[in-house]
Amino acid sequence: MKNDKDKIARFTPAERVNHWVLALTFILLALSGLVFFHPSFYFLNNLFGGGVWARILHPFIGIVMAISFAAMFFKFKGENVLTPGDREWLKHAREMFEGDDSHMPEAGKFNAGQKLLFWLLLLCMALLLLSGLIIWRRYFSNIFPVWMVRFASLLHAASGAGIIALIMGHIYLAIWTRESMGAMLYGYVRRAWARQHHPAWFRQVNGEEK
Amino acid sequence: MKVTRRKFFKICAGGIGSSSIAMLGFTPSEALAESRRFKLERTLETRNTCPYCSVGCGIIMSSLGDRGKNSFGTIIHIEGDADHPVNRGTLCPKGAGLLDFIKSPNRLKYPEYRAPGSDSWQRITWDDAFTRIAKLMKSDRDKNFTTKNSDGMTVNRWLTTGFLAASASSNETGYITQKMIRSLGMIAADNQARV
Amino acid sequence: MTNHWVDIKNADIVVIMGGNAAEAHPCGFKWVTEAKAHNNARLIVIDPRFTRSAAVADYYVPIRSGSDIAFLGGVINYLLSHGRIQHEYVKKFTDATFLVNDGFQFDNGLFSGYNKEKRSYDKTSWGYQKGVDGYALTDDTMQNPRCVLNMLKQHYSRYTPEMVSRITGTPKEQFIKVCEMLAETSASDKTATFLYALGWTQHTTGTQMIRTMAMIQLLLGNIGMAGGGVNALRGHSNIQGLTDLGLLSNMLPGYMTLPGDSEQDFRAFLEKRALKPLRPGQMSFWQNYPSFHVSLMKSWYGDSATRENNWCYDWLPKLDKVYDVLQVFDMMHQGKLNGYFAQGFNPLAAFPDKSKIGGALARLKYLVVIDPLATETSEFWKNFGEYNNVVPSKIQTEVFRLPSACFAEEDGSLVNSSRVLQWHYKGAEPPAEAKGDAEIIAGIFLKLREMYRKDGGAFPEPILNLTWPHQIPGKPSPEELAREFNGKALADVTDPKDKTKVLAKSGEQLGGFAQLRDDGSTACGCWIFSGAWPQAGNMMARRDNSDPSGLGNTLNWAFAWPANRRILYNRASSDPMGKPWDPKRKVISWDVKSGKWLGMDIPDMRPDAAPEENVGPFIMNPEGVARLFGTDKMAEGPFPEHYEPFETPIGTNPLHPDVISNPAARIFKGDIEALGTAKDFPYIGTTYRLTEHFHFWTKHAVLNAILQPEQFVEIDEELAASKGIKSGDRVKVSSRRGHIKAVAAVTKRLKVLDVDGKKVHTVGIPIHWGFKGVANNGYIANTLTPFVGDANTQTPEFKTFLVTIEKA
Amino acid sequence: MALQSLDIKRRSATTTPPPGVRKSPEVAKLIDISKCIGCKACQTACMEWNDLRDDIGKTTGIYDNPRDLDENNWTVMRFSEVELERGKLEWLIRKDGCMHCGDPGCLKACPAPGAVIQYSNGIVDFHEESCIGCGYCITGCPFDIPRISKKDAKAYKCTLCSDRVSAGVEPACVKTCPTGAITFGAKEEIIHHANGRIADLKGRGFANAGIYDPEGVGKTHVMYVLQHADKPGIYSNLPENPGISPMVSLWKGAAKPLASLALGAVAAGAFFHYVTKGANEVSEEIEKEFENEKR
Repeated sequence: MKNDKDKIARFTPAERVNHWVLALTFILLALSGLVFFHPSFYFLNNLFGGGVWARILHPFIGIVMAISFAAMFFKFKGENVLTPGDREWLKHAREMFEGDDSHMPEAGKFNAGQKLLFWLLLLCMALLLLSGLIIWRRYFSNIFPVWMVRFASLLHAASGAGIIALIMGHIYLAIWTRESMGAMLYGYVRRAWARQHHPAWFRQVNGEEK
Repeated sequence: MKVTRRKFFKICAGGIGSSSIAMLGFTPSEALAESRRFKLERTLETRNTCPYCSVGCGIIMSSLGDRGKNSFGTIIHIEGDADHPVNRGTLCPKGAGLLDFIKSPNRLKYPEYRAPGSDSWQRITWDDAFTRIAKLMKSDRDKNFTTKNSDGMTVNRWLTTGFLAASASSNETGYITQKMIRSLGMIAADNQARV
Repeated sequence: MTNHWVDIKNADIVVIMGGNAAEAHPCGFKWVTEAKAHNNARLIVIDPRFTRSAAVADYYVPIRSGSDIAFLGGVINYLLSHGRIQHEYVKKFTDATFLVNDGFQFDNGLFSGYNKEKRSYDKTSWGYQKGVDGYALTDDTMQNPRCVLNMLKQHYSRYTPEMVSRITGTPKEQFIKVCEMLAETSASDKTATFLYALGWTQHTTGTQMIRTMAMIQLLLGNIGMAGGGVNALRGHSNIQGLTDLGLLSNMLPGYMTLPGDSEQDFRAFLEKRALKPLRPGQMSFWQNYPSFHVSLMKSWYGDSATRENNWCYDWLPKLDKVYDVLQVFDMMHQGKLNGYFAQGFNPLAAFPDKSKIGGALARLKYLVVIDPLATETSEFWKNFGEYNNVVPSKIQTEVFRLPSACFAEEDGSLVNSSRVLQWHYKGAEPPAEAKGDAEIIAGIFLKLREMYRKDGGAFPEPILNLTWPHQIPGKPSPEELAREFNGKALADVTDPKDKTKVLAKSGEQLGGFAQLRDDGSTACGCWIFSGAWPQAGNMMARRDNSDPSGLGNTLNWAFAWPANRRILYNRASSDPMGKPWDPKRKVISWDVKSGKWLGMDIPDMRPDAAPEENVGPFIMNPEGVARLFGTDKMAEGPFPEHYEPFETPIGTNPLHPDVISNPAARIFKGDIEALGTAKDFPYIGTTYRLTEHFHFWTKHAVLNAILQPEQFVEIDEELAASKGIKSGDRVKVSSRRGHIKAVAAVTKRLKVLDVDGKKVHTVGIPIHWGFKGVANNGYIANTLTPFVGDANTQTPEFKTFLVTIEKA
Repeated sequence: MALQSLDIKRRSATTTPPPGVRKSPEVAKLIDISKCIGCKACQTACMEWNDLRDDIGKTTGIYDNPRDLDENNWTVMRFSEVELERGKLEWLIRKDGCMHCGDPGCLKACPAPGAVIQYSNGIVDFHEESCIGCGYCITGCPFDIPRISKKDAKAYKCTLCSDRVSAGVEPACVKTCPTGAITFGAKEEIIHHANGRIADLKGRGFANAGIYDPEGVGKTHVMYVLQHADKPGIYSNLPENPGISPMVSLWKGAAKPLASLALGAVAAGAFFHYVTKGANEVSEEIEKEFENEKR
């Protein structure tokens, strides 16, 4: 596939591995986190070998996710700086969802929606990490005053719900936008796809190639 | 990966299906709310008196085993005797902790002997202990028993061996101790009453 | 206790002084809280420390340790000078009207007859004036200056509130408030009870402290009354029983005494004890002494005891002096003892001046320890670093350690503080090879007896002829022993008024001490316990807790000595005419119809003694009344006088600077040198118990070790600040005799007192730690205490001594 | 024993009502601080009955030992020396332990179904076999009572001796209390008794004596008689107006269904978006353009 002239590289293997580590830890965290979140999700504990295992594993997986996200953050933070064009993009995002992308400003490697997601994820991740440490009863909770633990619990739940919603959107958009999944699975996208969804990036890559 | 419309629906259906299976099959059934079992249901109760202070609280000792031939009863719990007119079932922290006195790791289990100048104990048999003690007593008594004092008065006393009696032992023990020590002519005898 | 635990609930005022009932007897203290809750009683706590008792008191008053006689003497002065006494009670039921010998004097701290060299008194002048008929003289008008009440007034007139405050450190207003509260109970329908324990006994003036309180109770008319009395809260579960059984150097069972050297004549021995009445018509119950004594000797020596050999009188050892524990350990320290037995007793931890005790034990040839637990005493020869720094190879004592059963592993009876004998049952076997105490005693005795039978030896007769009527001689059963101390008829016992009426057939168990005879026809091992196991069976195991009167005298619960009586001197609960002083708390009263004393208790009176006969309620006294004037019964004087502790923080006695401390107290030569002064040791040290622990036992019990795991000492905030000590710091407390190290507890519950113009601090030292146990090891607190004892009981002065404290 | 041994009022992390038709009489334990001598008999009896033995610790210069509640100490005495008036020392000793709230914060916070049970008699009990050890009960408790064991990572606290009460006897601490400072019975009768105690205390000069049965946690089944009910804080920081923290209420209250709904809405939104709008594919013009380029 690599040699396919029709394709261009979008993500390196390291980026893809990290993304999927992140994705996997996220799914495990979401499932185990929901166990503690609402009784109707409690059954999910069985995926982890019971409630106790869910409780034990969740924070450790969380640490892995935090590290993985940190790596991703440092890798992509430059490409996710919001530009004035992004504001325009966001203004027209609704039309795009309606199926009309004729007014969309040209997106770079990441469009404004993806950038927004990136920064929102960063916020949620930071909140989850900090509040998660505070409510990690085994090692840390006893050193914090109870009001802080309570606040952290609330925050953790809120940011957890937030990040799940964000990722649900992210997954959906990956599915909705045909062929984007391939970018993260194989590292390459068709030139046509790039031209369609990330024209600025396409031009940039094309320019480089020539 | 190209997710077709069909594929998408499959994924959704699969997700719902597997979570429903988890709901139906994996969730273990649990008792809703059993309380811990009452541990004295079939224990044997023996009435006794707290051996610490002089309030003399009534206690009930609960032990495992029903005194059957093959059962070694062991006391597992002690609480106050509610019928007792003084303590009415109550016990102080000492009485409430009596179980740990009976079960103390420092309970003595065997007769022991420490030889002159030695820095350790050695186990001996009861018979050896009794014989050796009786010999020491007899030799001391025979040597130092005073039949008459310097004024020629009959005094019949033995001053060179003394005895401290336990004020936590029973009257029966106290009585037999008193009987023995006075028959030997012992005077240097006391109990905790004057301490 | 003259009264009993449950009876405390009937009190209107409860005074805890010289004790800390909440801490040491929590389950008995319940009846104080019941008195408060259901009788609207007020609780007064007078203590150097704000104790757990004080935590629930209505009124707490601080006092300097060891100054209680000054306080109580001040109360007597208040009551007499304000006329707040129960006048009729005092007049009829005490010796207030009796005339005191003209030779009796009190001058500048000393009573008449003092011998400085012997540190004792010639007490011949300490008595009543007697008429030609041998009876004591009285003045019912109480005008004669020599009558007891006037002498009393005069003696305590020096104890003004100012003087009390100066000696005790108690603020004057607080002292007066206590006087006022107590005075309320001089009304015939109000009673006060005093609860005390080792906080009084463990002073060189301990016995007199108790006596001062008893005098107050008499003046207020509170003795014999429900909710009144003199209530010693005894320390151990059967210390009462062992005392009743005479396990003291000079005693025989039932408060009978061993003869002295000079008492070579048996008749004279009995006559001296069988006291004749001092007033006409009085019971003077000790007149029955010969019956009690002869029955005891029959019980011990059976057929060997005959009238001809004075019931084996010469087989009893005779005393040249009192061999209390201080005396014995002093002798041991001088190498005059060879053997010693410690049965369930831990003298190394329990006696004063640990280093002296350890040194004394090291001079023994043999030491036998019989105990359920590994005590410090049993390992006095072992090195435990700073806690017991000895060299085993230099200690030549042979030590035997014999494991005994504990309470749960035996049948038997214990006498609680209410004088109630309660039977208990075995619930488990002793661990491994441990044996019951009686079996251990039998094992030693039978071996010894066998040796004497085979080889002869010094005076073997009492040993060979001691009765041993046990089915299994090596294992005397508790039932057999209990039946023996109850007593049985050796021949038919008949009613003296009607010889045809047989009270107990030969061989039967006796019904009570009234059936004892001095002719050898009865045997009884302890007369006051007689009635505990009559022919009908074991009264000590009775379990009917019904209380028809509601006053708490559960007469069918177990058995109280004497004669199942629950309130001693209960005749005094009724006025001279036999009507209850307070109908609400009627104990017994004269029933005209039946011509008998009836009520909710066994009358402490001849049941048919009509009030007109004027038989006094204090039947054990030949006077028939209670003694405000102590005659010759006490070592240091008939009226209690305040003397300073032997280690006094003020170095003087404000009442009489020439006589500072108790002139008759027990002290040995070498120990006078080991006393410290306030110059080097400025603070009062006082030792005590905590509720979480029982002496030196519960440090072996995990649960109690968890509750108080480590040794600490308590100091007030001012002292702590001046020494830079904070709670949790390690401190070193030293006396002239040694030092201990412990954790400091800085507390508001100890306060600086202003005594004789000096600021006096107290260092509180709980005793419960040592070098054996599951709790953290610690020092033996008695390393600090002085080897000096009370003049009457020789109880060591654990409660007041001098120390200094510094950061460790 | 029946599977369902007691009548249940609430069960943690359970959305449908537990079997709770039968009502056992509401019980209560009253701790009368004015009668408490701090002897720790209740502590001992608790450890003895429940077969708990903490490590033997150290002393820090105060009487509080063990220093705090933990998995082995379900109740502890807290001693405070208070001088409200100069020179009038009070030694206030409070037995601390589970209050068995009417509206238990621990139960509310617990995510494990059946790990916290409130019986209809008022007892709030932990069922360690269902406990997952998250410690949310600690977060939820207004009185700082539950503790997670260092050994098995389960939450423990006073059970009000549910085993004894279900067998018809009073809790171990109640039975042993030497001074009668702890009493137990039907809540109604216990309140009557408490009122008598308060009248007695008022007669002894404690004008502010009162009962501590806080409304904020739906009242409690362990109550105090306080000499100074106006100042609960002097009793080793007894909370003045305890209640489940609003943060906990939000976290375990509205947040749970709202967030679940929101997530559901996201999922449904995406689904219907796909159904209605179809996939976002590369436009045909571009496809053609690239096809042409290739050629």
